[in-house]
Amino acid sequence: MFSIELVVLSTLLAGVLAYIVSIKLPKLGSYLTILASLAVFSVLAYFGFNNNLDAEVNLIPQFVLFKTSMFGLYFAIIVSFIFFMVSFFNPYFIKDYKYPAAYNLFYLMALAGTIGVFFASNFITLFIFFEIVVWTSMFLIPLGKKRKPTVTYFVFSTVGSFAMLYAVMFTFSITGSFDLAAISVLSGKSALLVYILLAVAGFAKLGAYPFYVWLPKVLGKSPDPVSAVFSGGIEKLGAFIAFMAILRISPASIYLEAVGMYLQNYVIAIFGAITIVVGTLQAIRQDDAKKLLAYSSASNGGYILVAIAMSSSISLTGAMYHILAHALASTAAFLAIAVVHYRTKTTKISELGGMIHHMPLTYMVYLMAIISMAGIPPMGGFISKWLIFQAVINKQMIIVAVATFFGSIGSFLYVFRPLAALFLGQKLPKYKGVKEAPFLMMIPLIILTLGSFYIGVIPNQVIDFSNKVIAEFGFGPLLMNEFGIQGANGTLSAPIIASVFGLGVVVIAIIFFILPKSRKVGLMDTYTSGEFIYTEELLHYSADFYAPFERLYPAKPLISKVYAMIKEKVNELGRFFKYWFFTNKPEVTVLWIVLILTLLVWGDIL
Amino acid sequence: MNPVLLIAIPLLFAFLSIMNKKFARPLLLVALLLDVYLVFTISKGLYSIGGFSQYGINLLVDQYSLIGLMVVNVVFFLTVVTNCKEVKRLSTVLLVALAGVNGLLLTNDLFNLFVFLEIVGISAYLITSGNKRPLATFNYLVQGTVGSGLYLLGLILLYSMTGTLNMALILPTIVDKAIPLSNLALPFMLMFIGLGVEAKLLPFNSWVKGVLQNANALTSVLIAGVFATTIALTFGRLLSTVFVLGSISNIVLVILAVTMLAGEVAAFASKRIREVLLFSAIAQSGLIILLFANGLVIPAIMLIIANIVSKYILFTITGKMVDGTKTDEIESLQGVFSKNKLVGFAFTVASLSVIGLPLFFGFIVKLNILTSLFSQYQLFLSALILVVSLIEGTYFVKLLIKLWYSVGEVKTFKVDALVKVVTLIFALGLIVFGVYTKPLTDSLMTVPEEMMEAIAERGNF
Amino acid sequence: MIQYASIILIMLGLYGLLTNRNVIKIIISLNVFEIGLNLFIISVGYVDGGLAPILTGNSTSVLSFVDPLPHALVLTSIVIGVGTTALGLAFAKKIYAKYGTYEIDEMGVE
Amino acid sequence: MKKVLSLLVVLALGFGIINSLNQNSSFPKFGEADVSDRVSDRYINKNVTEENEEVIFGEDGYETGSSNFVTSIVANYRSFDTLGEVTVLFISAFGVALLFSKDSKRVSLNFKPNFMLRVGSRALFGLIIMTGIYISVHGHLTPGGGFPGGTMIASSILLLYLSNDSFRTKIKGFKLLEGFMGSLYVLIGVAGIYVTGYFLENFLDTGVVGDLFSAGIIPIVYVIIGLKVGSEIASIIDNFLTEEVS
Amino acid sequence: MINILSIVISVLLVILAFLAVSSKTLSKSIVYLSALSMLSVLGFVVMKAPDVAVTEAVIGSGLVTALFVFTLLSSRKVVK
Repeated sequence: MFSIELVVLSTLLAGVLAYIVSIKLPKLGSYLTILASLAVFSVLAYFGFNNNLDAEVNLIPQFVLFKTSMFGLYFAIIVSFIFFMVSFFNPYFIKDYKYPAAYNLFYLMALAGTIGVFFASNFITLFIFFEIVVWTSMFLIPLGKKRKPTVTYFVFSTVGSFAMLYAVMFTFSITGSFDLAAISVLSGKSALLVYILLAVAGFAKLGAYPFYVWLPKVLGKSPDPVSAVFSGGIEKLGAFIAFMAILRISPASIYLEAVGMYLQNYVIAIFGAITIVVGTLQAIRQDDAKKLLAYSSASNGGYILVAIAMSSSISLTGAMYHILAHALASTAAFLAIAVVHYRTKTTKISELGGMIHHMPLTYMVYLMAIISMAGIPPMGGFISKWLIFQAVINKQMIIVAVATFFGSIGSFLYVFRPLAALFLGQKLPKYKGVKEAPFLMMIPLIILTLGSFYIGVIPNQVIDFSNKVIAEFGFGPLLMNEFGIQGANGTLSAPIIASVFGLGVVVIAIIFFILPKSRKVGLMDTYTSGEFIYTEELLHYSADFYAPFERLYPAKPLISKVYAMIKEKVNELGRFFKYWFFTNKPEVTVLWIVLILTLLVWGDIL
Repeated sequence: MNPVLLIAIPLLFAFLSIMNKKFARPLLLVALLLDVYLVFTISKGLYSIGGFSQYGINLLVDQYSLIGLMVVNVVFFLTVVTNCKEVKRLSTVLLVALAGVNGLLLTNDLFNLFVFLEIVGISAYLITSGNKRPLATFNYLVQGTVGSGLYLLGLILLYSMTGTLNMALILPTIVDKAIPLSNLALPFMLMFIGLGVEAKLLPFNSWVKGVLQNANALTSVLIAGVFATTIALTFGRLLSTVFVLGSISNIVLVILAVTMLAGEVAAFASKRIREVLLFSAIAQSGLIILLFANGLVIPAIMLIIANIVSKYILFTITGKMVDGTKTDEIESLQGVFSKNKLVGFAFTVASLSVIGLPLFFGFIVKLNILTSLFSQYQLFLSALILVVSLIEGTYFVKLLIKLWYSVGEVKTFKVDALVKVVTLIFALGLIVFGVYTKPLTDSLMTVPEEMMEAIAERGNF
Repeated sequence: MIQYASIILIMLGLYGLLTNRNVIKIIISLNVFEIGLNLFIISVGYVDGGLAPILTGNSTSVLSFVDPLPHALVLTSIVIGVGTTALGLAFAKKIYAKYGTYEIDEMGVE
Repeated sequence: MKKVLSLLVVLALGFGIINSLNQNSSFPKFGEADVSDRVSDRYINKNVTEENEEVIFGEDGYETGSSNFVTSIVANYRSFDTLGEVTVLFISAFGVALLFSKDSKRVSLNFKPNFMLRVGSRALFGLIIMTGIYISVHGHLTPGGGFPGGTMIASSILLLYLSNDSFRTKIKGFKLLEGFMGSLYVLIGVAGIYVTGYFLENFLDTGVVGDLFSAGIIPIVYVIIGLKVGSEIASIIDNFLTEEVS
Repeated sequence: MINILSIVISVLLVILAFLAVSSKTLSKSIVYLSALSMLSVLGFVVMKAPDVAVTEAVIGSGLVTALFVFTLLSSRKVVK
């Protein structure tokens, strides 16, 4: 037996310890983060799989209560794994940070917070840990290039968490209970309100439309390990909340016969679809590889939402699967970019090229990651997308189906771009001395890729697990035999697909290696327009692949104009108040006193 | 011990202090120490001045005033100790102010309250006169005088209707004489406005900006921390045991809600650190009074405690910072904490607590406020509070990030070891209370009951 | 009648505060406000045909006195008024020393 | 325009208040105050703890022996208010002194004190100061009391001030008096705690109503107040007659 | 008799107050204020408040006026 409380507390303590150590020895402190997150992951995985986690709370006072559930465990294992994987990068990045000690502290605190969220038994606990994650992870952001995303992140996260708080308190005022199950009791309009508020909370955290603008800012500008953690780990809190909101609350509303689901779920699905489309479109346009991945994270969040909204066994399994697959793949992608960034100090697509010659392993990792994100076998992303497509087609939701397919195709377009621009293409002279990733960085890269590959070939264990999870929400298990998953319109046999795919790869490799090879030529060993080339200029066009798209729509999302406007309005209001009330003139006060009193004494007559 | 000593000792020392200027500051420190000691030794009860039971002036010591006295005296003491240099010739004023503050918290008589209000007010004018902005202080004086005049007017109307000035007797008399609520609207509104001027409520607070935007650490902590807390507690007692808001509750609620919103929004639009803090203080006091007006005494007291502690930290550090760097533009203060990490830590903790993030005391307070509001089914108010605290969080986070991370040159400032220690202890206190609040909540449990007891017993002995 | 006049006095004091932009005039307005207030307080305790609240050899009935409590309150209020007036004038002198004028509009923005 | 508008608003408020007070059934009409219903009834009868009884001039054994009810309230029933009030004046005087910086000199008046002024003012000084002290001492018997008395004392000093340029230095001595009197007031109050258990309790014999030596500590308190107020106001005046050297 | 007196006092009070508040020159305002204060003493006497009347006469009317005058005096000096 191992108690959750102990996990959370010892992670916090480890954070403090890492802080103290890193005041003098930042690097040692960052090794501590590796150890601590390893410990958290292994404890959760070991005891969790054996159903041996203890939810009792003795040390943390007051209203903090934990419980074990498959649902929480699933998330906790994934997120702690991501934290563990990313922590390998900390020793390399720690020296760039202004406050290395604080980084180590907040890294582990954020981990503890996420664990707390997933095992929370009542909403207060959930909210406390949710907010802890918000503010600790918030302080990780400004350690990167820019300070401003911190505020953006805070605003959007807080909109989400306050929406949740309001929902929680509202539920409390009606049912008198903070228990997670209490929301199921609600009915009618109050249920709808709580549903909407919780959905907003989930949306905000997941970075779904219209709250997705924080993702590119934060993921694009934070330190690389932090981006990875956000994309693979912390963002998943939103999915967690969305799961609960959508599946546990049943506000009575219009049942849409055509798609076989309730109106509010349909709206969520539509929002998910919009997220997919917008995220994809924006991702295509980005020049910065991290921003690109950030938009891709947003659009993947859209898939998860669509899947949850359809709430059937197959779609929920798809959602769960997608959470795992995306966490693995996007973390791997972010970490691969982080390696490039670490070695070359830039993530701009237009400034890079030919990295495959310097870091082939990183290239492979990135390739596998994007294969998974694009949903191509034999990676995990393929299975999850297959499941989601199955569900969409089954529900006959035309718009959503179009969006999801569009997203899938779009993701080919955008993930290919960094691949071509960063890793392939022309070798750039200024990166001559760039080496492959250091050993410690390779470990998580390889593990993540293998993991992604494994769940793409042998989905059974994951689906077993997710069946247990969806059983907690009252859905039947997804049928599955040794070789395949029983979908609505067919059976998916991942191992077979993988072997076919593997066969293909082998065949191509044989062709590639056996047939006469092309000759490698130097950069100057060519000519263009009848002229020889004497300068090493950039000759490949991967940076401007999608120039036509760029004329179609602006790189900045339209919705961010709305947010800028809101901010400006608040500022204006502030200036208005300052001008009219805080004037430092006594007559203003007197005037208001007179007016209010006049209103009072003549109030009956007027 | 007789609580009147809390007032008498500082007064005595104040009178003594003008005989010889050399002894003024030592006397101040001794008086503060004595008061802090006394606060922890006085026992609860109703104390008569002159022995005229309910017909004379009484001092009431219940859990409410006891908590207020403890908080205020301790913070007053620390403020003076940590700003010893700025005290200079103000020692006598501070002694009188101490007496006034204690008097406001203790008194159970409406007119006596007015007298102490004036004492505190005049001391406040003098304390703020140190900032070399006579016009701002003059405005404060004018508004303060009008405010207390209106309070007096309301009080005399109330007296003419009920025939008593004893706070414990007002409500019972109103009930006995069956005075209709509409008749009470005018006096209560007048008193509300009168106190509202001092409590920085919105349409009546145009003095705040002028007074606080150029204040040093001593002035700002005293005005925005100690005095504001005292006025809020006094206001709270009146709102919960004397006022019957009845027909004016709508006007009052609108005033308070607008105060809260306007304060936060104005802080959001401000570019100077002291302005940000002072507008935030306005909004906070609006929230505190709002809670009292809704009868939520316990959350209000918790908020007051959280507020005075964090205000102490924020204003002290800001004062020192502005002293050292000679600027209070946030843009030119960027990155100051990178050279003063301890102070920065305390400042950060205080602002996170004000925002209401978990692990800090402010979170517990916010949770309590919302729980109580929702149990009254105040959906709109709680939504407003959330919106407002979102705005608050935004500008505080912005401020924190700017103060921690520099662009270009970083200014430095020196802080005494004592200030560091005190702010750090307060910051740790915010964390400790944020994690383990039980002793505090336990001691607050009895407050509303005890407040009502005095009324039930009609000020009798 | 005096009661009504006192209320009007209070209002005129407020009117003065509203319209005057001269430091000294503001203090004068405050004084008008306070005089009105004091008159009002006394008027609240006035009893038609009542005696001044001093016990002399030839006073008999208890109820014939006017209410003495407001008198005591007004005494306090007058003295407090003097205190604030003195302080206000002191600030006025300070302002004068700094800006060379009593007119707030001529002082420019601070 | 602005003035007319504000006058209208203010008058509207004034008539509104008058109107609402007229409609207010609980608010007594002018001249119809019911004293028996108020706490002052107890003060008039000099009996707050026992049953109401009529007070008769020339008898003893009452709570306060002051024949002036206002004085009995100011210096006994609500003496705490008075202490506060003295403090307000004290702090104002101190504040005025604080605001005028140390390096200030006297305002030079436009005339030189001539012989008549000097002699006349000295003669008047005696008269006025006597009146002031008389008023203070007889505060419990006749109208007046410490505040007007003290102010008179201060104004007598003002006379000296006008007649004698070198008088200013002596005024510093009033600081001592002021501080001492203030302390005395508080100490009398504190003594009350130890004599009878209540702060500012009238612990002396209250004597016969109407006598000069009656009413316990009331005359003492009033004399203290008189002296204190006098010295405070003197110091305010002193400060106002100085100007900053610029 | 008392009624007529009080009416006269009231009317005068209001007029003087208005003059004090709205008169253009400072010295006139101060004189009006002083007169207002003296008149209010009459009002106090009419309302049977001798204590207050004495105090107001000495402090309100005398002292306050003196303070105003002193202030004006000292400020004239600087202007010169």
